[in-house]
Amino acid sequence: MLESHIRAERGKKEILLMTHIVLGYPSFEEGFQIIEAMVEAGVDLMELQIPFSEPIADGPVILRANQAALANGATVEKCVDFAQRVARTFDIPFLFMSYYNILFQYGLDRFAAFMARAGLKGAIVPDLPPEEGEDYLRIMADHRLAPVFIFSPSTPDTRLRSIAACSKGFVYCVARKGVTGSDTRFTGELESYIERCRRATHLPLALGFGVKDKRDVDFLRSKVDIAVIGTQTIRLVDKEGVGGRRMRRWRLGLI
Amino acid sequence: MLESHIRAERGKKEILLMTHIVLGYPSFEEGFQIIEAMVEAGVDLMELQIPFSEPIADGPVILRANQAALANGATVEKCVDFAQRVARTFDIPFLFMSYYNILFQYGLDRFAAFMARAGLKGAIVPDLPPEEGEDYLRIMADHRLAPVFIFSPSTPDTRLRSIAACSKGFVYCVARKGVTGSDTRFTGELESYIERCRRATHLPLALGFGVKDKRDVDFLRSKVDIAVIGTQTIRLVDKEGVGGRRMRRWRLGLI
Amino acid sequence: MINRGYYEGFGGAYIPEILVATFDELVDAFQKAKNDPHFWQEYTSLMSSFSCRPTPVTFAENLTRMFKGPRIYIKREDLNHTGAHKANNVMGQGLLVKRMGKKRVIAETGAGQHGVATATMAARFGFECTIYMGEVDLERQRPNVFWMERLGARVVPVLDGTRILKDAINEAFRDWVTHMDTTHYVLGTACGPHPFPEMVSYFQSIIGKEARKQIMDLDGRLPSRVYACVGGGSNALGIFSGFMDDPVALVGVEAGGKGLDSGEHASRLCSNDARIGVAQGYKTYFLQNSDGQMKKTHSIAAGLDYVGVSPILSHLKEAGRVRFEAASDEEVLNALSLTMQKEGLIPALESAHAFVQAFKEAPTLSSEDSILINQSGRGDKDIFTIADAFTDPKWREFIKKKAEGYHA
Amino acid sequence: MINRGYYEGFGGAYIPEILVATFDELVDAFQKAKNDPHFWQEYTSLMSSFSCRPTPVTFAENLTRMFKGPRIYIKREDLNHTGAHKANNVMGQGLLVKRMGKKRVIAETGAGQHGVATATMAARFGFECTIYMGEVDLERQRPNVFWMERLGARVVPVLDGTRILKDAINEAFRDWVTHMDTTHYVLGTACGPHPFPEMVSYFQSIIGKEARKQIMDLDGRLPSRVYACVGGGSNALGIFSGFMDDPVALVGVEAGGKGLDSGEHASRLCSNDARIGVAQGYKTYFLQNSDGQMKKTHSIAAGLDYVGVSPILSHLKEAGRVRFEAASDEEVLNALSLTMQKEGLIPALESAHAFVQAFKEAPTLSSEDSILINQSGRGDKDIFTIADAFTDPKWREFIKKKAEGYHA
Ligand SMILES: Cc1ncc(COP(=O)(O)O)c(C=O)c1O
Ligand SMILES: Cc1ncc(COP(=O)(O)O)c(C=O)c1O
Repeated sequence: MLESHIRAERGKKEILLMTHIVLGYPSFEEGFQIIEAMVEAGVDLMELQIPFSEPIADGPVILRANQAALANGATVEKCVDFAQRVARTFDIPFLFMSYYNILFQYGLDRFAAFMARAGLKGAIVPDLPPEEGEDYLRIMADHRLAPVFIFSPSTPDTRLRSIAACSKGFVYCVARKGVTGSDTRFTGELESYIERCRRATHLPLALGFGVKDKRDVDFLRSKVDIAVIGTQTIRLVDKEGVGGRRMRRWRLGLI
Repeated sequence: MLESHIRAERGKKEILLMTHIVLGYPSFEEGFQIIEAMVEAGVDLMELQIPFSEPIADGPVILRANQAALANGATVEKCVDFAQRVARTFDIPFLFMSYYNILFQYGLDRFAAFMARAGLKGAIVPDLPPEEGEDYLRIMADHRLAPVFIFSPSTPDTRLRSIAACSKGFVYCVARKGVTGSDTRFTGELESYIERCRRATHLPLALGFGVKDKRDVDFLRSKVDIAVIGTQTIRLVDKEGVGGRRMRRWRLGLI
Repeated sequence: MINRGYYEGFGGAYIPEILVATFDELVDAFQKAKNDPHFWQEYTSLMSSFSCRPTPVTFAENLTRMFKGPRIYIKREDLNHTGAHKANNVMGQGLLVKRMGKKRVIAETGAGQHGVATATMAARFGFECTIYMGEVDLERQRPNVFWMERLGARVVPVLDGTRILKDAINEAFRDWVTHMDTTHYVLGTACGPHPFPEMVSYFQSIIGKEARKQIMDLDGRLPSRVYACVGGGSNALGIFSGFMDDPVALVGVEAGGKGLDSGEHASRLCSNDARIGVAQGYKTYFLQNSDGQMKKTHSIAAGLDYVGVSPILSHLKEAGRVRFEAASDEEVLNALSLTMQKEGLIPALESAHAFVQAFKEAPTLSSEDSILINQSGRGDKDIFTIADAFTDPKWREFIKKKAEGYHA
Repeated sequence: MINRGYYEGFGGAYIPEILVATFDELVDAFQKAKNDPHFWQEYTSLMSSFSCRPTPVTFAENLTRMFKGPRIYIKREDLNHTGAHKANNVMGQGLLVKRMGKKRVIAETGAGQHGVATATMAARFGFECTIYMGEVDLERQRPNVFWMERLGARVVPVLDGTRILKDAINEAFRDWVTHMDTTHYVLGTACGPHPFPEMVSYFQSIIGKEARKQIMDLDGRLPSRVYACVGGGSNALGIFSGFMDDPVALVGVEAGGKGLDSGEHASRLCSNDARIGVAQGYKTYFLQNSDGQMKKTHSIAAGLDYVGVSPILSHLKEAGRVRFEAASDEEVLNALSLTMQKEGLIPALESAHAFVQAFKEAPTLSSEDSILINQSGRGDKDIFTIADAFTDPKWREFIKKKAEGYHA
């Protein structure tokens, strides 16, 4: 199970790293090399985003990666095939990240069955609040997959608890208002938000949105379980290219 | 007096000819030559139009002559000086033709006094119906000048009579609807209109608007006293130039 | 002539004899309509079902707060069908044309507003329609020409004279003297020979009738001052008529163009460049030289650059009942910007003249007062002029790109 | 979440967690307003003083005569301030924003109509205003951009995605998740997450309320059929709402573009190219491929080429309460020409879709019947599109000359 895996890893490391890539960006082949490099560099979990034409909750960098992937011909079929290959090749937990329509059109049941078969551990669906996720929750449970839900700074305490009650594996804490890739200030305010999240659940906490360097990760160490490097992953790919030196030194630079 | 002069001339000729020129068109000098040629050719009366920027009752040919004259710098001052020179040089009756604003701005009294002094016989003001002409009528009378008013085919009989009562010298019968220079059909309808005019007044009748050639003049012979060649005069000037042969043969061609 | 319509020496009917009978017929039809108790009702019901009368009076809360003076109210003629008060006049004349049994209408237009309104009326009533438009205006106001043609009107460019509004009027008269049996000439403002000034004002008086009632309802009392722009004078007379017998100051605002001293303006009632004269069939103040030839005029607002002005306004000026002021092109753009940003209203450039003067005077009035501005039309038809006036670079790029597309 | 707003399976609120609290606040404010007996009154009084509600219903006498069928009535939303029914929605939301104490509004716009309406509302209420507009639309709709900017709004070009309306919606959401404390997102149609479909329809229901009363007064009975164009669905829901419980056929007309078989259209409810899905925060019929990626759409009317449609309409379609049809670009131009020439009305290209279907059906109805068409907006804003559609050579010359002037 995802949660126990995370707890086990956290026993060994002060903080885990989860990175984010968009499937089919820059291409499937390069994506495979990036994953390989990251796994080698010691990344702990990865989000594989199936691109969607309307990525409403993503910031400009990931948005453009979505578009580019689609323009390059990334279909959902290709994405899931690729994900299966990846999950069977590398020994870290992979999660799908996508918008609800992708799952809905694929068929929730078919989607979950596939994930289970392919060895993916769970999914993050940013436009699916638990209230809209009745079918999704049931089906994910049927296939023993982790539906990862989201906390946000604007979520009141009672709601944090009810979201946590639906979430499996861990909870994804959005660091702040805004979309991914904008600046997050790692300050006391963030700290007290994380404390609120902690009080709401016993599940591991991942924190994302704007985590970009060692200082940010240092700030989060011992506050959350997983630091999520989303936009910054894509930026790195854009800047260093797939085979770049920094890509391979990834984890070292952050931890 | 204008009326008696016309009657006397009519004793000698079956029909008189009145032509129309726009002062300052094509230029004052050429205008003088035109008048000279016409008088030589035996024209009986002439209308000298002081150009106005808004010649609402004139058709395109005369309208453009008005504009051209103004564009060439024809002022009212120049026009009246010129008219004085003409009236003193040639021994036929000259009338001013212009719109009311020209007289009004010059000063009605000053205008009439000038005409009398210069030897002009009367005026045709197409936008001044008798109702609006109280001052004008008084002042013209004071200076023994002929205010020539206009009959139109749409004028009812009673009104013909009241217009005639204000007119001196002759009455100008507009041949038809429309503006000068368009086609008039010289038919029975026109004939019965002329008969209506005849019944309304003992004054001599001039008929204008669309009289252009010998056939038209022949039609009018013995029906009216004066045939008015307005637009056709300007067209001739435009076509033949000032010194043209036809210009000098003018009257011969028409009678 | 049945009647010549004088206002203490201004007005009259200086018309070619051939038109006298037509004018008599029109005067007669108009008088009968006026005396018919159903006619006004027919008119207002047409205006309420085809246009959207009564047009509202809007309280300009933000401008009021800004000037710290009187409560500012705006009469919204911009909400009329076709976008200006011109609709009132044309629809009224349309009813008369129907009564007279004529089948064709002609009109002059300068800004194009009156042309669009007339073409609209003609479509609605099923009349044939010809619009005369000076070539210069036609080039400037192509969007309006486009709509006139689409509405089924024939638009005839006037190539003579100065090729602007006054020349279009002359040309319309020339058409009329040829076709008066079938045709009515729908003059666009309270100018021209009698009965036009009276008739157009009569139809436009719907503005003042409504406005007086509306402001009494809204504000509980009469406004201290009423402002309207003055081209020919029809919207001004329309709104003023509602307050003529009240202790209300009436202010007409003319086109000050580049300044009253510059010679480039269209101010007939508050500049020294105008004098009383007779043209286009009536006696009033005209911008003319000492010979009586009409002068060139200028205004940023195409609908205000006319050489004459309603004889009724000339009379009201001399009688001291209406005060006249001028607003310069530049002031107009500033007032327009302010009104857009503060109130979300886009007055026509013409109407913005009235706003200029109201804004000048507002700070001098007390918060006990209220004032009323007539927004005679909407400005979005003026986009080419306004975009040019503000020299908007993105607009220019857009037009250039469009043109490139057309060249291809 | 307080409430998710479902219409038999359509609708919902598929929103990022960060916005849940904001939506809860909005739902709450909207419910309170709806339950406040003064609120609707405040709303209608604002609409009657700032816009010109009630907008009239016009009897189209000439079209009626021509089709020899039912009496044809037209609801005149074109007479609203800013020229379309969009004003109803924005002014209503403006009142809510005031109640919520927010100081900034954002909006998406495609055709530009909703952007102009929102910028106008913001000016009026004194809100800061940002409008998101796909770059493609921004290039096409420069005139509207010009007015938005002049009204004081910031217009942000959206360079991502297909750079049209749906991308502008995404971008507006991205702004909102950053600034929800100070900002309200004024969605322009009856789409998006709950409460937008309900809220927008609520404000637009003013159309139907008025229209039902007006047509009963005018015609003494209910119309047989009511026609409205369908982009997002707000004007259609607005007018339909007045007749929902009556024995009246309701007909929504979508953009048939170059034909339903061509793939170049925007028909979600009467083509086979659409399927139920979830995007932009709600569940409805979307034009999407089998993966769930949104398709390109096409319509001559910029306001109709949206990939989704109101969940309320999807429900009403499935329930059989509303019938949906499509009108092609070409049919739209013909209906537009006819309406201009016969009635002197200039419907927006969007609205002209409703006219197409009404004209198709009129000859099949009896003279005992009457029908009602919603003229959602006026067409004079569409001059660039309409002039191009009719390939008017004089317009092209005009634009070329303008451009030359700018090059100089
Ligand atoms: C919006 C608007 N206001 C005012 C005028 C000026 O005309 P009047 O003075 O007759 O109201 C015009 C003329 O075109 C106009 O379009
Ligand atoms: C005039 C007009 N009608 C209709 C629409 C379509 O929107 P809806 O379906 O929400 O009424 C638009 C959208 O811009 C519009 O401008």
